[in-house]
Amino acid sequence: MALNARKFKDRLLTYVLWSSMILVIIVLLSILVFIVTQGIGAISIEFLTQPPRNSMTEGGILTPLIGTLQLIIVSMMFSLPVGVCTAIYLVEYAKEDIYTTTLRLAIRSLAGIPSVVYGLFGLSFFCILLRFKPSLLSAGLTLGCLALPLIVGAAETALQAVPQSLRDAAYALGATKWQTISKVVIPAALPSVLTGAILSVGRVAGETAPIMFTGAAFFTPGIAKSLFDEVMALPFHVYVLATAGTFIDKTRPLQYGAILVLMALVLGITLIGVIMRAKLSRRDYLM
Amino acid sequence: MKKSITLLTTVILMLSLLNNIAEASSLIIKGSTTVLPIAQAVIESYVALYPDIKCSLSGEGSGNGIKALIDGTCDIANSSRFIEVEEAEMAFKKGAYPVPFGVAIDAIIPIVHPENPVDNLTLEQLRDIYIGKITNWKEVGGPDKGIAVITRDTSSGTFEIWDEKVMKGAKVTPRAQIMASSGAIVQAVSQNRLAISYIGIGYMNKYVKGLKVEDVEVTPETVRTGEFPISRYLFMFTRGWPQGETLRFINFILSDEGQKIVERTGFVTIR
Amino acid sequence: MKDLKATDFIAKITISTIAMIGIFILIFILFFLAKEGIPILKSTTLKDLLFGLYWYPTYSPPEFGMLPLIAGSLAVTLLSSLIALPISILVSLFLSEVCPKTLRNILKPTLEILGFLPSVVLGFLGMVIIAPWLQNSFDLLTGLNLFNASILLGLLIIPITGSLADDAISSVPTDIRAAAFALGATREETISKVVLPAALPGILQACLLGMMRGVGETMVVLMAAGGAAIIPESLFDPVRPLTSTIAAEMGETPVGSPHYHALFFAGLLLLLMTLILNLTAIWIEKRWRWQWR
Amino acid sequence: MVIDSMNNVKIKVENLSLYYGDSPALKNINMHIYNQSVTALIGPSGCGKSSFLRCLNRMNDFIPNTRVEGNVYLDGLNIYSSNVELIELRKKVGMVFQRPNPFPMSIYDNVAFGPRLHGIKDREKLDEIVESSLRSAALWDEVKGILTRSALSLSGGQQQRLCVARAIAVKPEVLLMDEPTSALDPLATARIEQLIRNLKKYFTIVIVTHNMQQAARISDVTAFFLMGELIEVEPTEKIFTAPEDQRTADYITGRFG
Repeated sequence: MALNARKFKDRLLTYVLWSSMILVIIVLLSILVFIVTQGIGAISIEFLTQPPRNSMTEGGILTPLIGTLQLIIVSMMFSLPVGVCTAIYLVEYAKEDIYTTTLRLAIRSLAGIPSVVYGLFGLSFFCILLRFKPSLLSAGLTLGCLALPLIVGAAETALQAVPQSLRDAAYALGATKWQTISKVVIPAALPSVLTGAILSVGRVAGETAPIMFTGAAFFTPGIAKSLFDEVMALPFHVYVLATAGTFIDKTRPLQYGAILVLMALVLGITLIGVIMRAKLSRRDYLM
Repeated sequence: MKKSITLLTTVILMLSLLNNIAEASSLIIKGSTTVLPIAQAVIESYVALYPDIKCSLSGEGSGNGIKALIDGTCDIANSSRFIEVEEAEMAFKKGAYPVPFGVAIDAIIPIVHPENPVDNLTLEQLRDIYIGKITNWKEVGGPDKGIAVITRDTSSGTFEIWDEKVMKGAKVTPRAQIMASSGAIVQAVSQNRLAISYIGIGYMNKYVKGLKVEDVEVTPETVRTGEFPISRYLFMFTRGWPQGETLRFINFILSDEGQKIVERTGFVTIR
Repeated sequence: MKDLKATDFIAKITISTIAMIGIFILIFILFFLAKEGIPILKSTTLKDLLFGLYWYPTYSPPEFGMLPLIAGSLAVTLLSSLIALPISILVSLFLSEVCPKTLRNILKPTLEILGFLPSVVLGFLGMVIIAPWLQNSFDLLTGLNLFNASILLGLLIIPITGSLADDAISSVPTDIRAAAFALGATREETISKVVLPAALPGILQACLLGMMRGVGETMVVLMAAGGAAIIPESLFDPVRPLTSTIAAEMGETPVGSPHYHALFFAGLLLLLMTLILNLTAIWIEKRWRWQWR
Repeated sequence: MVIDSMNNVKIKVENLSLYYGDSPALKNINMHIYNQSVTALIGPSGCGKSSFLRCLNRMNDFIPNTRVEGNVYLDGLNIYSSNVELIELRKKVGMVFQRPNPFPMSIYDNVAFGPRLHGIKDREKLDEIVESSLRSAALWDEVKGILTRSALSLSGGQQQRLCVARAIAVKPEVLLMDEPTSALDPLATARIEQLIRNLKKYFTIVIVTHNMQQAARISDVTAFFLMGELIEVEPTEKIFTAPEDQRTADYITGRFG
């Protein structure tokens, strides 16, 4: 019978699946290896602790690096509390009514909005309407809006994973709803919430489009000292180096160095998040 | 986890404090992206001289810079063109008297890949290439290959001057690739044997070959004398006659030292 | 006692209020894009805007034909999906059906982490590596083109769709596979006749979300797509998708000018495109996802 | 029912051991399974009865790090020898699982799945197989009008009978059942038990059950497993009335397990 044909197809599929995975891994890893080998030469203490100099043909990446960290902090200051509160609302308070459905739909829709559209929104809302100008604050808040759905999603999953029996136990002891949430549910869910936050930091740190017109500066001589200063940001700096460099041979090493630092930052943050998540899922911290 | 966040915050706060010891007087410069490299280089030296000054520089186009100047949201507006009549009128209405300072001359040079045999093009040939009438290098004395036309985005100052001096209002073919910056153009042309594009003189380097236009080679002299046809002054506008910090900065950029920096960034000095 | 009740009430009100911010942001985004985008219709007609062939926003008189930009966005999305989605599905099948467990524990997180690769990095690689290679090996006018950007976008999509599709396939209960094997099905038959059909809604959803990422991606197309506002006729034509148009031009456009409004309108179009993909994905989830017990 | 005749042996298990990694799950099992009879495997959870069942159609092949020693003969042919075709083996030895696991497709397609795999494409023939299988599984009357409806819309008991129909549609000789009623209510359980009694006319049935009453009700032979060992295998009546091993007696009388 066609038994051999069936077995042949089976083997063929196995080969195809293996080779597709190998292909993907090879391509993605070779990108990593390429950038590491090209960029490692540029990395030095000076590179990390000096601002760019001489039309960005010399010096380091201190200003954009700090700028990115500042942006991360501003965005998290906004999105973490708002995101966690939204998740608490959805998990603990929400009734299945039209409002909740709308809220869920809104969060899902936010997750799909292109980052450049967030940039437009930030420009018209934060920069122009609220008169924040292109600044650390505008760019940070724009990134915060972008991170919000990610954090809500992570926090919601984390809160849902807290077993009902824990809440019941708290209620049985006479705790109010808020006491139950603040003293029992949130502490139990906190590690997972933070994991989700770290992953969204990874996303925020690598974004360029939302900050291009909301506060990322081509060049600032120093670090932003107030929320209303413009900042240099690492991803935008990479873009600037890639497209605005006058002297290719001088900027190229800095360029690879900046890319390497950006990648190490983003993928490092993500890696921490993923490892934390793996540890959490292995440990029965709730039981 | 908490600890590391706290640590991070502390580090950043401390770094901010270090920079914040003396409340600095500030200088806000906005405007043309063409002037950006000049302004940036000058600011670097300037800040080295007067460390207590707080400078911010951004590039959002000449028009936006002048608008910001009129609105009073910047001290100096970089512009790659002279102020327009409407803008000047609006400024007068708001009681602002924009004062122009020519700080450098920018020349736009047609560029090709270094291996391209073509050396010289007339303004008309350039125009025909850019409107899509000439599409093959052999029509202008090159090999029998297509021409990859690369242009700057239409809102850039570089494009403005190209439009004014070469295109004379005719539209660039939609098949032209639009690049968002001169650096991108240099990179694209340096990698593409069939490409033609144009850049400010400040972006010229050995990776691309500059063409003669109407048999005039681009040199600081031909630019200053106006023999080279595709050139323009770059301005810094101030709100009224400059005072204080702004005056000091303008004086610095116009000084010999400032003009040396202009030259170093690759633009043509005003004298 | 009264204090506790009051705290409880205040907490509830506070949290409910903050939770509304999410809705407000969405409404604000829609509102501001519409507010800044719609006024372009004062300068041109909707028909000229959507079907005009020429994008000359800064000429006088300006032309705001967005068809080449829309075509660019669609072309890049479709081509990258064509490249990436089959590979993503194969990868997800590998992870859930073939891959040994220990290897999977490494590969799945690796794939997820690579999904965070900043797109500006990929765009850079497109400029300095893929573009010269494409141009030399295919003797093209330019290596910055539709194909280049689509490959890079594909690299961005694969980790996203691959990982989501793997979630969908892994959620198909193992005992269904066991049943197929027990009936004498080969692995290939089990996958193609049982697992794939069962996971199809989830896989479709993963594909849509991957495409959504493709439509909205900015930096890659800004740096590698070439940026010519034409309707592409070949794989190697340069294109100028909506996203890169906004990113390239917004920085130098005077606030309040028709050009500014046109760019917001482009943002509105993008928003609608991604919203449609997203809502379709949500609808698929509601309507078609099997409820495994 | 002649169960002591040697030439009526369908499956002969010889010195079978099963290891998960290094730890043995089954230790040196020897056992005969007779044609057209119901053999029940009982024992406390984790005793190895399900692992043993899965050895009979080599389902354990899919679990990584498992190793099988010893032989299992089906009609005198060792199913663990290298020239045995897994696909053919599975065709001969069907299986019904603990929880109803219909494929997410129509009722008809579920039953026709196996025959189609094995090359039957003719629509009439498929119709015939589907009908006869569903009749044998005592489900036909309930579903004959709704064959195109999703199998997931059936009740749990119906789903499990559908799984039986799906298994017998490939016309196996042996039917393995892994606690087939554990997820069902008493009424549905009774129907499945009735079904098993009917089916044994055509198939050799091996059933794992945690329910001793069930074993007593439906099986001809009962095997008692404990900690990976086969303690005792006897005709059902004997094992429930006069077990030879004290541990069997203890388990049956409910002292542990």
